[in-house]
This record gives sequence, C-alpha cells and structure tokens, in this order.
Amino acid sequence: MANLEVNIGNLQLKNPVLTASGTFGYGEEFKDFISLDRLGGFIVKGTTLNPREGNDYPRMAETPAGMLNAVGLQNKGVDYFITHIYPRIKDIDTQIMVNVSGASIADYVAVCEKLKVCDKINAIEVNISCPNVKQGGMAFGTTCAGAAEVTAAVRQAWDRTLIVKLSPNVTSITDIAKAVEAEGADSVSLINTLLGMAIDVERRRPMLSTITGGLSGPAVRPIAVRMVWQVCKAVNIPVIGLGGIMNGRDALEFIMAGATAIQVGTANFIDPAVTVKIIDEINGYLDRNNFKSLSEIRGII
Amino acid sequence: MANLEVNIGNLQLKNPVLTASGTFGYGEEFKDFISLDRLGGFIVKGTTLNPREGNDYPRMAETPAGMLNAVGLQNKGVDYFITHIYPRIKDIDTQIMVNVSGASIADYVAVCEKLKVCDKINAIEVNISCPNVKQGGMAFGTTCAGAAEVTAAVRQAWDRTLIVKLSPNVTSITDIAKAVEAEGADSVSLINTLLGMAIDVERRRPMLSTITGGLSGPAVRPIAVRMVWQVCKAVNIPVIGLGGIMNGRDALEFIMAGATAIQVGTANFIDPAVTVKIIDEINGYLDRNNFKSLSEIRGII
Amino acid sequence: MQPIDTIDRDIMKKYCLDFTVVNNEAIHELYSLLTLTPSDSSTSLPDILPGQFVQVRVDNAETFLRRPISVNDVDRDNHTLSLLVRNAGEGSRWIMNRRQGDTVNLMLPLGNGFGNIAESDNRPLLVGGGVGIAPMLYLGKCMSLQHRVRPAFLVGARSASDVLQLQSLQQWGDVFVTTEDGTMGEKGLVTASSVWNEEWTTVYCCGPAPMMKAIAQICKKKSLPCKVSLENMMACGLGACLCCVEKTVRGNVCVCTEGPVFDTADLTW
Amino acid sequence: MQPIDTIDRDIMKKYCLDFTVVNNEAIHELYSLLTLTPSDSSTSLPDILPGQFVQVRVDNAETFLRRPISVNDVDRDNHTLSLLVRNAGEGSRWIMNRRQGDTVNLMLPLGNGFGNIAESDNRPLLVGGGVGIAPMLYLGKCMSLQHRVRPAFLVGARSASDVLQLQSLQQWGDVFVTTEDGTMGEKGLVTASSVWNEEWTTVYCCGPAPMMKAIAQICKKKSLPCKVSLENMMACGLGACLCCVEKTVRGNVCVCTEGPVFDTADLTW
Repeated sequence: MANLEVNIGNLQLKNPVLTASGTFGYGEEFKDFISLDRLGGFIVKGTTLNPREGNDYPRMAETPAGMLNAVGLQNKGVDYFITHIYPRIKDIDTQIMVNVSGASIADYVAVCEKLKVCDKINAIEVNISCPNVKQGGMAFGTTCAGAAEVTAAVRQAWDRTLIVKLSPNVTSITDIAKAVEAEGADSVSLINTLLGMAIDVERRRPMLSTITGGLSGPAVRPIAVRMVWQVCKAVNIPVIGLGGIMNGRDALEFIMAGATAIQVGTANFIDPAVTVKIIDEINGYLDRNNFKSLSEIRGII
Repeated sequence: MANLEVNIGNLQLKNPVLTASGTFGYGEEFKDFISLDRLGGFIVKGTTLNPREGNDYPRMAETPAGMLNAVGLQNKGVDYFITHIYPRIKDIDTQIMVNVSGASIADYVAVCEKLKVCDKINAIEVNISCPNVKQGGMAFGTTCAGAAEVTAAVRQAWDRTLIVKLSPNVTSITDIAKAVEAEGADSVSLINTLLGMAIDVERRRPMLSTITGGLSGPAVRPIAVRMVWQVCKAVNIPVIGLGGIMNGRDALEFIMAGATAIQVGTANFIDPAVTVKIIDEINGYLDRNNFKSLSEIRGII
Repeated sequence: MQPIDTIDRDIMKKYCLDFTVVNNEAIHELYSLLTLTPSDSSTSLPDILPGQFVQVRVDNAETFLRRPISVNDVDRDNHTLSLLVRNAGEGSRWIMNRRQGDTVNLMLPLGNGFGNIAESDNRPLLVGGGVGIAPMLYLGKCMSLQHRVRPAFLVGARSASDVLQLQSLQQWGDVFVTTEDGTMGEKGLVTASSVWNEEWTTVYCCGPAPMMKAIAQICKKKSLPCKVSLENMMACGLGACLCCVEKTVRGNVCVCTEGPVFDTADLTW
Repeated sequence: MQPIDTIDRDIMKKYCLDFTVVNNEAIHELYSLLTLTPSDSSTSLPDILPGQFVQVRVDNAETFLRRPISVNDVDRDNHTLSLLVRNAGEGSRWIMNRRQGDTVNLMLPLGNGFGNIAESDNRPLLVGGGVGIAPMLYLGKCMSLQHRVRPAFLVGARSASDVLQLQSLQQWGDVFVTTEDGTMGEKGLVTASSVWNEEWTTVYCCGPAPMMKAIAQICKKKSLPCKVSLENMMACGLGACLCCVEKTVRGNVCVCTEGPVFDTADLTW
C-alpha cells in the first residue's frame, strides 16, 4: 500500500484523484456507486453569482472517443449553493472544492467573498476557460493579461487554496500558466475542453444549439498530456492534470508528465465508479513496481 | 449523378476529395487498391530542399480514435522528387500537388523555384504547420507575422495555385488565415496535426522518440470542423478541410462547414480504398437529397 | 415483490451491474427484444418502476457514451427485465447484436417513472407510437396487477406489421390500434382514433415528439391529465452532465432525473 | 500453385479483402491459431511469400489502427492462410476472440518476405523465439516442398509448454529446442544451443530484438549470412506513413516495404 497523499498548496489530499467540475454534479449523484470519502476530493460544478439557465437543448453530441457539450454553466447561483447544497455535502470526509465562474471580474470576486462562509471549502477552482458562455469564461483564459487580471483580483478576495483552470485553446498554454502563477495562484488545472463542433449531416444543422461546444473524453488526452508536460516544466506550482482520463494507466500518464493530482471528468458518465477504480489501479501499479510514493514517478518524463 | 467539380483558385478538381500530405506517399503505394485518376487530386508528402532522414524510431503511437506521429519530414529532397518520382506519376489523370516544407524562408523559395520545371504540378501546399521539426515548420505557422512572411516570399516565387496549410495549435486560426490571404495565398488547408504526447506507463518513457508528436484521426475531427467553419466565415479564398475524415458523412460535415474541398489523411492507413468510397458516398448523398452540386450545401451552417 | 406504489423513488438505490443476455428475439426487422438477468446470480434484480430506464454500456469503435433504453417489462419470478431496442444507430445496433450468454453492463433504475397511480385514475389510456410502446407494457401490467385497473392501450404504427407486442399488451388491457395505411385497426394517426370519444381519467404517452405534442393538445382541450415520456439525448443519466435538459415552467430540468416522465402541464409545449 | 521463386515480389498485387474465420484454435493460453479463407468464394487466395505479413482490421473501442501479423502457413488446396496470434493487447485480443464464421478484413500480401532461396543455401537454420516461430513454419514448408531442402528449426521457449507447433515444424525439418527451464531440449537460450557447432549456409531468424541481435552477432563471427524479420510498430503497412522505419546502412527505410526481413549486414546493429 503506497502513499498516495499529495498537497496542492496548503491543501492536503488523501490521494491525487479528483473529479472534474460539471461531470460529477455535487457528488451526491454518485453516492450509490462509490463511497465519496475515498476520493482525494471533488470539484462541484461551475458556480456563478446569479442563477443561470444555461444554453438551449441540444447541449451534447457524441464524437469519436469523446463528446461535445454546451451546457453553459447552468447552476442555481452561489447563494443557493451555500444555503441548500453545501449543508448536505459539507461533512463528507474529502476535499470539496467549488469551480467559480463569472462574466466579469467583479462576479468572480463576489462569488469568492460569499464562499468564505463555507469553512469546509478549502479550495476554489477559478474557471477562466469555459468555451460555452458568451461573456467571461474563455475570454479571460486566452490572453495572459486577462488570465492575470482575474487571478490577481480573486487572490485578493480568497486566501485559501486558489486553483486556476486553464484553456487549451491557446498558442502557448505555458505563457498563460506563468502569468497566473505570477499573480499568486497556488495551482493550475488543465485542460478544460477544446472548442469543437459537429454537424448533423442528414438534417444539415449543427448538433449543438450553440453550434460550437467543448470537446472532452479520451480523444483529447494526448493534447492534455502534452500541455500538462509543458506547463510542469514551465511553472513551480503544482499542476492538476485532466483530459480524457478513463483508467489508472491514463492517470499515471499525467502524473509521469508531472501532474501532482488529476481530475476525472467525462469517464464518470460511462462508469460512475471509475474514480475509485482509478485510485485502486494507481495503488496496484505503485505496489507492483515497488514505489513507495507518487513522488518517485512524478515528472519522470 | 451530381456535379462534384470544384475550383481552388485556377485549379480545377474533378471532385473535392484530395489526400493529405504524408498519408498517401506518392500515390503509387495505393494503386493496387484504387484507380488514382478517380481522385480530385493527391498531395505528395512533405518535400524539402535537401534530403532528410526524419526522426528516430519510434515515430508513431496509437491513441483513442487517432494516432500520434513524429516522422519529421523524412524525404529524399526536391531534386530526387523531380528526377525520379515526378516522371513516374506525372501522367496520372488527376491534380498532383506537392507539399513544400522548409527550415527557412530561403528553403521554401528554393523548393518552389525548382518545382517550376514540373509542368504537371499546378499547385503546391506550403506547410507552415509541421509540429515535428525543430526549425521552421510550425514556428512559421503560429504567428501571423511568420505565416505572412513565408506566404509573401513563396507567392513571389510561385505563380501557380498556392495553398497554405495552417496549424491548429493557435489561439486564433482565423487571424493566421487572414494574414496568409492578405499575402496572396489562393487557398488555405486546415487542420494540420495537433501537438500531442503519449507515455508508455509500464516502461515509464515517452511513446515517441521526440516525446511530442502530431495528433490526427477522428479524435480531432470536431476541432477541425470548428476551425474550418470559423475560417470560412473569416476569409474569401476557398478553404480545404481536413482532420479525421473517415467516410462520406465526415467529408460532408466539412463541406457544410464551408470547405470547398477536403483531404483524407489517417483514414488511408485503415482503408486504402477509403478515398474512392468517400467520393461515392458524397455522390450518393447529393443524389438522395436531390442536390445538383456541392454549392447547394457548402457552408449551409 | 414490493408493490411499486410503496417504493419512494427518491430513495431507490441505483446500481451499475453486469447482466447476461437470456434471450434476444428479433421481433421485427427494426426491433429486438432482449431479456436480461443479473450475471451474478447472488445479485437480485433491483426494483424498477414503470417508466424508468436503464443506461446500456456499448463497446464498439463508433460508440462512446451509454445508451438510455426504457424498461419494457420486468419478470420478478425469473429475475429478468426486457428491453425493446430499435435499430437507431451504431449504439443500438451493437445492443441488438448481443447473443445469448453475452454480458451487457447496465446502470439502473434511472428516472422518475410514471409515478403513483391515483385511486381516481380508473380509466387510464396508455398511448404508444412506434418504440414508444416499450414503457407502456410494463406500466399497463403494473396497473392491472397492482391496481386492479384494466388500462386501455392505444397503439399507433405505420402498418400492421409494425404493431409490436400486441399479444403481450392484450394480457393487461384492451388494445386499440391505428395504422397509417389502415392495414390494422382504424386508419390514420393515433390522434384520429375514436377512443378519444370515450372518457378517460389520465393519458400516458410515449412516442415521437410531434405525436406527444398533438396528444398533449387533445388532453388540454379535454382538460385531461397527460403524462409523456421524453427521449432527450443524454450522457450520464444521473443528473450530473446537465445535457438532457427540457424547458419546464420551473426552468431547464434534467430529463434523466426529473423525467423522463413529465406532466404536460409542466412543459412549455 | 505458382512456385514462389518465380514470383517477382515487386509486381505482386496487394489486396484488401474480407476473410472468414474457418477455425480458431487456442493452442496456448497466450496464443491462438486462426485459419482464414476469402469470404467471397469466387476470390482466390492471393500469392503469399514466406516472411510476408497481413494487416488485420480491428473493430473495438480501444483499437484504431490495423495490426500487422506475419503469415504462419498457407494451404493452397483449402484456400486458407493461418495466423499465429499472441495476446499482446486489445487489438490482438480482439482478433483472438473472433469465432468461426466471423469476418475479418485483411490487407495482403505485405512486405518483402525472406526472398529467394539460393541453390547454395542447402543447410538453412530457421530460428524462432516465442511467436517468432510463426513465419518460420511457412518458410520451412516452402524450402522443403519447392527446394527439396530439409531445413533445421531452432525453437527457443521459456518452458516445454511454450513450444508451439512442434509437430507442424517436424513435417518439414529437424527441430531443435532450447527452453530456459530445461523442460524440453537443451536448457538455456537459443544462442547457447549446440546447433551452433554445426555448419549452416544461412540463418533465418524471428523473435525478440535482443535474441535476434545476439544471433546476428554469432553469425557475424562465423561470417554466416543472417536474415531477421523485424516487428516495428506500423500504421499503414504500405510505405506511406513512414512510421515503422529501421536504420540501415542506406538510411532509414520502412520495415513494411523494405522489410520486414533484413540481411543483418544491412542493419546498424
């Protein structure tokens, strides 16, 4: 039984397996399939200052080894989360993080201010990379200036662990990562979805109501592993890797590329118990190869 | 039997189905499986001024619904092509194009100058997006200035049809497309491969000798369709779409996104007769839906 | 078997289990009827309410996500459930091609189902178009066995050969048929059936969206309660991905958890 | 059947054909022997030279590219070819799981093969390690039937139970065995076999790279011609993708077209 504990800034995780925002609801949706306290942590879905209805149906399209989504940050708003959802999940023995989104810097800051009352929320993940909203989202994540501005403002408002989620839809993700590191981010998570599109050829119309959407799933894993490897070599803060992780082998690929922790996203839709299987498979791999801890293989490439 | 003819600048194609550089050799490799004169055209593999041995083995890794390659422009050089290969293929009744690569602007120009003697070569595709070479290649393709510089120089040296192949590894592919259009490119082809990476977790080493390589195959199709759709709305020159096309439906997806022609790449590795099947499937679709020509559905999204 | 009316759907546990194909009958060129039982004989078949569905895992090169399929019938004595599958693409084709003895992984039970049947609901009409008849068989069976209510079924099909599971339906209630070519029952669409001249207490409906919307209109005019089962595309089936949303009077809700069955009064049709 | 020595490999037509599984025998926990015949009975089995290979199309969620597999045997009278498949991953597992009657798409014949056998080559030694024995069976058969040369086979395996196709090999030549645990033949690796004390005219070898390199060294010392069959990863199998290259004295060449068989004098080992 190897040691799977990892730290993201001051945040201690019992193991490196987290769930990606927007793919795991508020955790409760999966409690019949796994014991949530086995997870290193989970990141509740994109939360905004005000309630959002999200985009029109259809919001999803299946693609080769992946899927496109255009949910558009549907959520009941931060106040509803704090009053109705947080009390139900706060005592689960794992790290619960909130993915924070906004259309303006003021929005991001306001959500962080409100979340301070949740003393069990030790970390937030700032989403500057959502491809499915008109304002904000990816707009902030595709320039160093925009990314730095959001990070600096949120850093002022939030003194617990601050993770910034990066967009892969850029020429140089390392430049963006360095910019948010410089503004005090404790960690970066990558990759968010790649902007994609699919067409219903028989009906001659887009598959998504928004025409374009975010691509996720194993299809994008090679791109994600490459970006994580590049960013790990460029920054000194811990990196959280995600993008198409379906099993323990995939998770280890990100860790060997340098990731301190990983997030499981789309795979939760196909196997609701995949996260605990991944934890067990990582464990099995370390034991089989006589590694005592993840640090022995992290960034080995 | 609908009309499948399309024009790329002054270049007339009997149908929109081309083959992507580096996936179809010099055509001859496929002559046992299809009659080459059925193709709209084929693009012979990346040709450089001097012979190149390419990268070390291993150069390939299978990924979900795709593959990574790091061939590194192995080729015998433009002189060898002109003397030994061109004479063998020049009389095939289809459009034969040469993909031109270089480590410097001077290289690109020199190759074009030499190719002028090949009077059956009516078009070249300038590769400013190869992710697998140290100098040149993608370096030119990821900035508007670099892309414009190569295009302007080649435009001076080559008065036949000039296609510029764009890299998807950028924040805004429309800006690059507009830059090369401004310098006189007759067409843009996209997407080249996405920079990716895979790790052999059991051996704890990269799958490719170059660590990173180019991702192709159906996995990337949603990204390619999105970029083609964006570029078609941004430029006035014909766009050639490619990226994970496996069948007629996929090809029509690109055409409905606005592409004038398409290239079949990785699919040639799985079904050597796929190009001809795609031509027949496009035909069948148009007939079944009573379309007389591709122009009725091109850019319908 | 616990009477379904005593089951609180909100506390029904969900499972992800391997099932073995006991039988796979091609009942039509486009439809197969698969009978499945838990592969682990020590695992009992989970409770399933009429109108609930399962998410089937598919393993082929073309398919990535699970496929939602509504439960057509449940046989407690034999520990089996059956799925009526329509050939609608690579995913459903893979399911239809499973042979006896093959293993298929299911997530179940999912969705709200048709809900409890009120005492006053003693003249229910169950309308199914095409594969939409699938959930109606199990609903009618439960009404008949657990409520001593003999439901009426209204089946719409293109032609006589497309009327599915007629004998099975007739076990539990009277069956009225409409076919577009008039080769069986009344000619025309279900909306034109003479059953609409009779009195009903509630209409339960599943089929193509245009059909369900037309029937919702009829019920509105007659101020009849109408429940429809929707088939929005979904990824997870658990309310996590928020992809299968339907607009309702209370905003966008997930069809996989708030549905698939909706009272048409709650929809924005 | 046309004697293979009269076939000019450079003008051999390549085909992409559906084959039907005639037989699939699990000859070992890790190996299956598949016998295949063209699905279209009017299609004759293409000419195949010893040492050539086929590209098998795989259809499952994990596999995208074809899998190259060397031809183990060809039976002209029954229009079948056989493939010895080792369980090496999702792709080969899919192939091993094909049942009798299933269809598999093949591209063939691919590669150069072992080439023509010189008159002077009257004491050939065919060395196979593990699944590397696959091409040696067909090579030995052709030598025996078409050259009246009785080849010697040297088979290396971990243990007696891992020695494959012993009886088939013995039909065509003398078989010498080495096993790492000494449970059959001589104990040790093929490189330690006493057969190296005898005189040979050419050594033909297929197996793990370290084994082939060691044997190349032995041959070099004895200035014996040595031909090895390489198994580099490949995508197309046609010389188009340039992924399977091997360094040679004349630079990088494609194993799929210039190989898979190389004279070790041409390699940079």
